[in-house]
Amino acid sequence: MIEFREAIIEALADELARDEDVVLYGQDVADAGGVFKSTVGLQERFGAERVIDTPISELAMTGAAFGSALAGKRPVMEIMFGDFMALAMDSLINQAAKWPYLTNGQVTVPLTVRTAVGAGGRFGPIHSQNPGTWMQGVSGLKVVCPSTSADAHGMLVAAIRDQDPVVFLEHKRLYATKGEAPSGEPVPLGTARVVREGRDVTVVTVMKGVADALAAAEELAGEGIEVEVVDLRSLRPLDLPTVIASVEKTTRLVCVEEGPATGGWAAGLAGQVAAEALYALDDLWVITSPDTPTPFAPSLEDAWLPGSETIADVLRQRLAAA
Amino acid sequence: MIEFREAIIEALADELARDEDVVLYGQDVADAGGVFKSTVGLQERFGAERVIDTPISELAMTGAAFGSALAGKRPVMEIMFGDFMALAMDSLINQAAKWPYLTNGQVTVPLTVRTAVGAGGRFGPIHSQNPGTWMQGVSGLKVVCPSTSADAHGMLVAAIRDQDPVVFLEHKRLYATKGEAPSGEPVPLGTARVVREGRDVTVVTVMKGVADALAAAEELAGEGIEVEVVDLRSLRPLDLPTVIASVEKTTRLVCVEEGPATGGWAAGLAGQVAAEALYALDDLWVITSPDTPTPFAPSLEDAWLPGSETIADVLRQRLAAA
Amino acid sequence: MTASTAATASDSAPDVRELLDAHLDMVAIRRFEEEIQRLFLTGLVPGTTHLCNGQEAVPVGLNLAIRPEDMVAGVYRGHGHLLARGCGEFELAAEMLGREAGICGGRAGSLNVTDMSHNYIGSFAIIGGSVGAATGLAMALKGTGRVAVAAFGDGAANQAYFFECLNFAKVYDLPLLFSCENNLYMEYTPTDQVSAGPGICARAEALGVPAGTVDGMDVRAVKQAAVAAVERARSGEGPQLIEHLTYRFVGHSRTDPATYRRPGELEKWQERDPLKVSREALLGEFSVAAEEIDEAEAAVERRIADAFERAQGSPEPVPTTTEGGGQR
Amino acid sequence: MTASTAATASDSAPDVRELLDAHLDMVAIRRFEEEIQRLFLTGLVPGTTHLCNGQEAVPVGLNLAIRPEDMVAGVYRGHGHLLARGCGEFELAAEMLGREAGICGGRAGSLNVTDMSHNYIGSFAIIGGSVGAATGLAMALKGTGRVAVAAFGDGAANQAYFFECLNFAKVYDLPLLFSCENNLYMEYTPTDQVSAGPGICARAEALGVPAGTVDGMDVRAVKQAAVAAVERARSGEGPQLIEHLTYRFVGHSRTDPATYRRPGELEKWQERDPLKVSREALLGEFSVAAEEIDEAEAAVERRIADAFERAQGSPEPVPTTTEGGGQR
Ligand SMILES: Cc1ncc(C[n+]2csc(CCOP(=O)(O)OP(=O)(O)O)c2C)c(N)n1
Ligand SMILES: Cc1ncc(C[n+]2csc(CCOP(=O)(O)OP(=O)(O)O)c2C)c(N)n1
Ligand SMILES: [Mg+2]
Ligand SMILES: [Mg+2]
Repeated sequence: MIEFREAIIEALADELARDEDVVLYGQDVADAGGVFKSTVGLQERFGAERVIDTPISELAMTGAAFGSALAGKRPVMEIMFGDFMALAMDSLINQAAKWPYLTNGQVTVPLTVRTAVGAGGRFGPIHSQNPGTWMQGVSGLKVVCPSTSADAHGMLVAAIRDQDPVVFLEHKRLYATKGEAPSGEPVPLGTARVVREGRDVTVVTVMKGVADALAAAEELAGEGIEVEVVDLRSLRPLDLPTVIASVEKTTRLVCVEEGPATGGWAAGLAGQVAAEALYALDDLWVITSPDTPTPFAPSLEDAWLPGSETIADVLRQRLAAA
Repeated sequence: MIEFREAIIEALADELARDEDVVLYGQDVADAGGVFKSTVGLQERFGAERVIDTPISELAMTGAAFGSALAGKRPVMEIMFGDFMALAMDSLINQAAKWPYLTNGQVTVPLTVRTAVGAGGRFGPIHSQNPGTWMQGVSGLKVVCPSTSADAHGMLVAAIRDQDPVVFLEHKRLYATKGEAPSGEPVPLGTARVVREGRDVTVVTVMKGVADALAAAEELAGEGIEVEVVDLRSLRPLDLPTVIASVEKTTRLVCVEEGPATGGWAAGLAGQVAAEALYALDDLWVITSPDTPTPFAPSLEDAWLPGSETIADVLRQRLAAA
Repeated sequence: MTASTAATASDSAPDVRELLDAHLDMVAIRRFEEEIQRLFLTGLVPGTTHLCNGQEAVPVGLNLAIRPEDMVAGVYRGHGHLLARGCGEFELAAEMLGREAGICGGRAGSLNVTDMSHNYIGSFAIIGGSVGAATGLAMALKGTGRVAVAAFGDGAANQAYFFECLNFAKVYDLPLLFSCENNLYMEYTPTDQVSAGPGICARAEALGVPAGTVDGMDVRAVKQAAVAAVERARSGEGPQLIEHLTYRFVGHSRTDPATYRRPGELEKWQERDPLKVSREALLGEFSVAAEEIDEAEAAVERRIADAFERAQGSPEPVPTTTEGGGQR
Repeated sequence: MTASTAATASDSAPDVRELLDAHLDMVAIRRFEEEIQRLFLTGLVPGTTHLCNGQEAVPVGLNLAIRPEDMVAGVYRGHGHLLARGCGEFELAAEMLGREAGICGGRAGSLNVTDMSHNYIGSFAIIGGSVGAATGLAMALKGTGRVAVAAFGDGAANQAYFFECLNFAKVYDLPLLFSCENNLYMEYTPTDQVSAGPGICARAEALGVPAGTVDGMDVRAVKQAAVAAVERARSGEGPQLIEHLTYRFVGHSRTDPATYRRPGELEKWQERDPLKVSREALLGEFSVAAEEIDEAEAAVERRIADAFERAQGSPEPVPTTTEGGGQR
């Protein structure tokens, strides 16, 4: 068993050791080991030339990551909180994502941007967002989001080795969770995983949502409802085949997202699945947050989050009505 | 009949004249009258204190719009091309969209950001995007996108008067189109409009897509297929009731978007409609661009765009198969 | 904060009255921060905290120079500015605790507090955000005789908003005071390690904005510099920048032990504790009796304690339907 | 561009050889731009154009100072830089025309051309983008003896990337040349109308980056300044900035009539046309015969004409399946 945070550190260390073109930088990542302690010890091991503290200059950082990727490096950059991605997006959207296509294949852009995302930490509206949805529509980017320690390692290794720019989302409420040790192998980006099998309904979710869905599934199993849980693991590209195969079995799809329905990934996934597999669907819906920013007060934030109880309640009701 | 561009100028002039708190600024909007000639004559009429040329500082411009909205102004700002929105998003996402909620109603943020969006102009991958999808998931923002001269006027007037921050998308290929004169009244934001009635299939689209869908509908009418065309007009909030009412009649939904399917508004709309009205649906799909940046070469861009021929072809095939 | 509590030493000395009030305002801020930290460690303050112990002279001195109708944008380390502007101690404490009676109904929390009734438009959690927003305030206030203040840290002076807004503000000669609190660190990293050039004032001057450095541990020095700068801004001379040299006596946030400090650094700055500087001036220069100060401080302490007690007793917000309350 | 075409006046004079080659390179750029404009007006160039007539001395002079293995990031007004770096005239013309044989297969177009085989990483269509990208190049090149160049305009010097990257580059002492082409305008607005402070060099210096201004209409002056700056950057002294004073003789883009010019301004700058400056030096200082220059110029002209003719005859790209070709 290994902590999610530890799996991140190990993946970074493994790749820094394996490939000397890998460089790591961000605010407070070197001397201090990261605000979420997800880069502890790396500067000591790999030196100040490869593990670098930066100024508070998100735009320059991301622009620089792009440029050094073009010149042969494999930069891994940290944007401390996902919310700050709004300051860095130009370089990702208008440079990194575009260059392989617009140069007609003259370049690859092997950069990775790691960032801590998600609500539930009582950080309030501006330190709790998921910027994955902001960039999900950008062709040329990959946007991935592990839910376990093993995937955190395997997907981060894969992201760093990938030839495309990858946005790597780390949910804050996962850092301290423990899970099975990584295999050491990269996990192919863009593949979903069936985490729990069930015949009655397919729940698709990501990151912290996976544990919540599993908890809800456990509870409902006691009531005779068998929930299949799919960890999507990637918001771009989407692994539609895995989701559709599951839905063909269960005939019901529910996508669970921390964030509002409009403009989120959950409704979009539901739409693409319905477009390809309407024949298989007896029911389909989404469970999301209310359409407000994330509130600070615990009493409000807990109501805002689509937690395991909400998931169980909604499934119970909707299946009873079916 | 009035040009779309002219309708924009008139709406700006009307609101500048009506409310002295309205101020207009952007790059080249004052002396030069705008790169798309959509602010011509306004500085002459309303003076250099209210119609202002700015430096190339998208972040400062948007931050300043937010601040002046808090201090009682109604700023209308232009981001020249929608693609540059990536440099301005922090202020929209992390300030404007959040403040009414996080202050528990202490403030309103009546600002409007206008921007020219969309492909088909041979501007290549970095001057052709629709930033609407980047922000569609942000609670607290409105994102609207007219398709006609009348709506350009009515919706821009409504946006300027709105108490929330509004992103106002102007499709480049619409500026020179002519349409019915505006009524002078504001058009309520967040309302879709049935543009053409039909019984066989509902096509939902926005901006330039509306004319394309109408052309396709015209063509198919000759073949006995009656297409209902819905102009969504707003990406946030979504007018689900209007779309669902249409689908209840036609039983088939197709969402047409200029941009890729994953992370786009079309699949998300399809998903939300399916979640609420699966009972009504015999078929559902999306017509989008391929999952690449917008190419420059006309031969490529034309294939990339979901134009009227593509829409007609796909509808014809899919309905034949039904 | 209701400054004019204690009677002052002499009616003929507005200076001493002002200094004593300022001292007590700083004491109030210090006690407020200490109480937040105490409650955080007991688990009563959710999320995180960013306290301003050591930097109290800046907000208090600044507020002696501006008027209630002027507008201020601050940062996540904002309690000092909020209290100095006049935000109620109870309302602020309740916000930190996530209560309905909080100044933002518990929606904002420590990182984002706003009090429009005191023209404090927010504690921006995005570095540089306060600078952008204050630039907009100044656009709106231009010509009205009111000024805007952008509070920000040394770390923000490497960030996009800062540079673009300096230029923007000078181009339109906006009534804006850029108020930098240079406490030497950006979170755990010494800012000079990641900053080039001669300094923050030089950056402002290169963009046409007059700038000066001031002792941020001396509330009277802060006031004096701000009075001059605000006067210029108010009279149409355009934006001004003041760099306040100060130091934070506590960790960056939460339980940060601040092991990154250089040896002796904290102790050196603590000798210039703004509360000590003002108290010594009161005792020495103005011959106020120690007992008078002690008594007044004790009253402040009781007031803060009372505010927190009431805040702890106040109810949590109940989500409305739009916020996910009730059935989903 | 294949510079060493014409035989030079004297084998013993490397200076004259270099100047003649530079002159012909500038002529090639000018003819290229003129041809683009002509074809644009006939509707053969899709979209838009941003031509560099008048600014040719900067890319050509710069490329006399750097090596093929150095890396350059340019802007949408990029033809001059591309040709100076060595991009094929045919490949560039074909790109502008949206043809498969274009250097980017017609995917990029005028605004975004890239030629990695000549270490020109792109013509950034987002103002400031070239600066960010070049900063990254310089991070990667640090310690290798290679340098990076960021080309950008005066308008970009008000933008976030510029400021943040100056600091960033100096903090890590990156081998980076900031090359500003100050042509006085950002699109239709005179840049000084929206820029505060003493100027672009002062901005760089305030961030620790040594900076100087140079006559951007004289290819030899450009080269000389660049040689010195690049030498410093290459030897580990960190980033340098050069502000080239120059002027664009044509509209900002497409059919812009440039009515915003101040009276007499264009004429004044045309007297210092870089092609005239170099030609006069060749004729006077180096006593090259007018006929020799004319002949060489004519050869360049034929070469450009030929490139465009071939480009016009080359096929448009056919979309692949991933690009929406075939059935959808
Ligand atoms: C854009 C952005 N980047 C990074 C952060 C994370 N962060 C929070 S506080 C801080 C340090 C800020 O330093 P400074 O501006 O000196 O203010 P201080 O905390 O010292 O008062 C950082 C990097 C942030 N909030 N916003
Ligand atoms: C971020 C951004 N904002 C605005 C524009 C639109 N734009 C294109 S060129 C230009 C003027 C740039 O001026 P300058 O940097 O001086 O370069 P020049 O065109 O004079 O060569 C502007 C504003 C853009 N491309 N990118
Ligand atoms: Mg600091
Ligand atoms: Mg220019």
